[in-house]
Amino acid sequence: MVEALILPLVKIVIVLVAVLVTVMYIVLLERKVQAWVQVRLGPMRVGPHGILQPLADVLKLFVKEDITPARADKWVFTAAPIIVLVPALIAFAVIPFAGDLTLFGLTIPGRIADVNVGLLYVISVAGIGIYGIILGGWSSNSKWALLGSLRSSAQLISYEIAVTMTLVTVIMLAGTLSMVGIVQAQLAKGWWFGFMQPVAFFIYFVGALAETNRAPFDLPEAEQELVAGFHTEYSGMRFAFYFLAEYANMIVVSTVATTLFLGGWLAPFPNVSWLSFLGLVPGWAWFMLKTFGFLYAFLWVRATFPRYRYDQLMRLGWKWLIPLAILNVVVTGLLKVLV
Amino acid sequence: MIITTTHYMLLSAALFTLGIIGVMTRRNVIIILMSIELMLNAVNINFIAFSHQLQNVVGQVFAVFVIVVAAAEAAVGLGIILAFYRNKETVNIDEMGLMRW
Amino acid sequence: MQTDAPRPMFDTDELVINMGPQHPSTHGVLRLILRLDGERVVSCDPVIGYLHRGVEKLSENRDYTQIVLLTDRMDYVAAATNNLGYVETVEKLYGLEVPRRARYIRTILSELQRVASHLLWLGTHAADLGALTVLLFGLRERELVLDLFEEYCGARLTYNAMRIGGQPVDVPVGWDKKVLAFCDVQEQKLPEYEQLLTGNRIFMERTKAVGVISAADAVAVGLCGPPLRASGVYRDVRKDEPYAAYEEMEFDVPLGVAGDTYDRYLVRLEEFRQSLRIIRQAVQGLPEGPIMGKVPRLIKPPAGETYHAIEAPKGELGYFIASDGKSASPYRFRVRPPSFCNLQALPQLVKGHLVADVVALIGTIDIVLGEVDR
Amino acid sequence: MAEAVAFYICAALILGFGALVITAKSTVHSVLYLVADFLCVAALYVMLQAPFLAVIQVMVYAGGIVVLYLFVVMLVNLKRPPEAHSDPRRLGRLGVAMAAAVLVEFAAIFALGWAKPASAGGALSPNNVEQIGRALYTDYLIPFEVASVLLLVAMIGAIVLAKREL
Repeated sequence: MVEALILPLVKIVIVLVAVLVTVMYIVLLERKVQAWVQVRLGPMRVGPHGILQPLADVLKLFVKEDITPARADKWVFTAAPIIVLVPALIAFAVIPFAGDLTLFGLTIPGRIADVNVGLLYVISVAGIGIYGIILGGWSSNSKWALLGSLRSSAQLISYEIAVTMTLVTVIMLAGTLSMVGIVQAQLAKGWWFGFMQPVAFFIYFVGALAETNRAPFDLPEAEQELVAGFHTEYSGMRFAFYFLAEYANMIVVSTVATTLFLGGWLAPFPNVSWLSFLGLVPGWAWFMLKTFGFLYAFLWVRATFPRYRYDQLMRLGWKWLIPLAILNVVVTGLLKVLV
Repeated sequence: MIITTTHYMLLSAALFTLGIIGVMTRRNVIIILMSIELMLNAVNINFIAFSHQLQNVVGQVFAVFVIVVAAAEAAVGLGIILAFYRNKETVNIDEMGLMRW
Repeated sequence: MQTDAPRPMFDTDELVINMGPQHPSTHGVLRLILRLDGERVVSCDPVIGYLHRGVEKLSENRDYTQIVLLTDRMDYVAAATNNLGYVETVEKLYGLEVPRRARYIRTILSELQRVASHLLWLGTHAADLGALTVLLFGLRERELVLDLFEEYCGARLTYNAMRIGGQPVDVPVGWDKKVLAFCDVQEQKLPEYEQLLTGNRIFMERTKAVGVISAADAVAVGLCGPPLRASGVYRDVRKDEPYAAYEEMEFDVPLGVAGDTYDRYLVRLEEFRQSLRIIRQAVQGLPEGPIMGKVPRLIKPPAGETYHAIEAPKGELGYFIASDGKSASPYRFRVRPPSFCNLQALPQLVKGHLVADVVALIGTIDIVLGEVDR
Repeated sequence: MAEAVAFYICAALILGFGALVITAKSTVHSVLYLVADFLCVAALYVMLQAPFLAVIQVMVYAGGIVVLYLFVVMLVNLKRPPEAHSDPRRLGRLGVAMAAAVLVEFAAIFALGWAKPASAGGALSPNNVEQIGRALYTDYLIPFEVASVLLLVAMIGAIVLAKREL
């Protein structure tokens, strides 16, 4: 009973809360990092060094008026933010946050579920979120939002291909679709796949930026061009849902990158004897560290680069990343057969 | 209560019927195409159910092929609709008598 | 087929959208009516006048001395050059002699103003392309210029820093050293912007071959200032019809080759360096002497009319003043604002480009709506 | 018991959403119901121990094909006055024939069906990604290749049809 029902429930609650808190503080971190890059201070007023700023933001979004534009499709307009948020959250179900933990004599696997098609599950769930973006843009009955949502969906679909191709190389190396299996395969090989597949890792990173609509691929919500893209007409809590979903998606792609390319919860250099003290740090801490490292790269890129133009983005995706990813699959396959 | 393959077959038949009704009654070509997707899904349910009953993977393999066909159908069908809409500004199937003589 | 059905909003042919007057990147209250084919601009109609305050008509009911502060409000990010253009026009109309020291101070102020204005342009242009960091870097240095202005005349935005016949105040003690120090700082910071933009692949892709305008077209459409020079036309009022103390200064006029957005960026970046060069020369060669010429209590120029132009940061800023010789205010007052003339090129520039480029092109012609609408 | 509850819930949702697909007034709503319907079908696949197919269903159908539908609906159907969208008498005679066929089908299921429940513990394990892959690349290699050619043809066809000028 405990293992079948209560434990998963507790884990789900822990993961959900952790994700939401992380989202709140990623927003703060983003503002801080950007401020530091831009010789500013960032939020400083709410709490010491703005540490309570996320709470204030959430409070503000809660009490703001929730506006539905006239002639909007009310039903779809309300559903769209939820459709975006839910897939972003349920994707965490198969992410292995840690190895097996032992607590009170119970062996607790450090994940909610280990599905044997885990990786495919993440990809397919990520594909659902796009509906929220398209529908949100369409239902707000605004041309800017519509343009934004069209851009966004075209972008997501094209970059999903490249990203999925990179995942195929990882699957080829690991020989399994299970997220836990992939981490264990990295342990068995003695190398993180990020080192064995640098090209795939790079393409994944670029694709991840594009799929989460982050700079320099933040065209769908490019505020200098499309005002705010598909969520131009949203306000209050419904806007907060979009906001949450964007950052939750960032965390999803970061955790997937950590699992696939950076060895998940494994400590680095397990074979270097004088670095063995690194193994003392618990697995979940390594996992969080790696995820945050990846997330930091997102913020760093945003503070540094200008934005691509729509046609350039498409060209980059279709003419460079996808062929490169396919070539990478072919080369990996050849090496696997020959070596 | 045990769920048998027959249950799945009945569900599939019902879904298939819904698809047929859609094709027969609606005028919007897009909805007609969607009804066809419903029918393809009904077929897939049957495939998987039998695959489960016979403990044979072939049913699933064919379901994959059905999905492939559905994708191809959607791509070409929607392409035709778009091309037609551009010329005639309508998606009403009764107005699509271009090839009829 | 229903013939009376309303046309669908998202036609596969054309989409008309309103960019502005409330839009994050139209630099004020510019409104563009864009006809789009997909995301490609078929035609662009700028609608102006949202910031019209009637500066020209107001001026015809003010004393000549009072008009100086109205000119502040035109190009409000480059008030000093506006002042300069106006006071020199009146001086020309009246035949007043301006002391050499005053002319030097004016040169310093107008070049500092050019640096400040270009910094703001650089920042907003980069921000329009998504590079927010450059904006903050630019504002950081602009702050130093504003501090210098504040020390000189007490104001940070609308200076009212010039008078007909000379300068109202002399430079504060130690100000010249601070100006030189600022020049050094600015010189060091320039590579920082270049590092973020000049060689950046994304920036180059966004700007190269975007909004190309040939030299002949640029002249035909009436471009002026940096956009004109970026098309390879040698035209700089400071060189062609020197005013203030520019005759005694040594500087180069950077020219572009391709006439695209990237060249306009490079030209303005080089103008930073030339401006700093001029400031250094002017500060080091600042002559002694009076700062105010002989000016009668009531300025009442003789009947006649005159046109005088200066090189404002955004281009050729000209004033036309007609006096009837009887009243103490102009009979006719007319401004040729560079932003307005450059804005005329926008429809031609954006045609065939994408929506995203419209933003880049509004940024590249560097308009201030206060000046366009007056 | 739990399986039965899950099945009936799924079945009800599938049929309910299916009915909404063909009756919804707005085409966009119709597309939305179609997505929901496909997601429920995916849940059914999970119950039938075909998780791979379930994921493929979500990925290809919900994440790909229906997005295409949505795109076209948005491009085509925006702000058109609601035309008489449903015409029950359209294709009436064919309908009668079809109804007869369906009745025969149901009768056949009832007469010949009621087979034994699925025999668990056969050759099919829930972890069957490998099995599907093996079948696809060995016994069904030719159909697989034909299917990929079909996709290629469809892709080219769609591009040719949708592109305004070539």
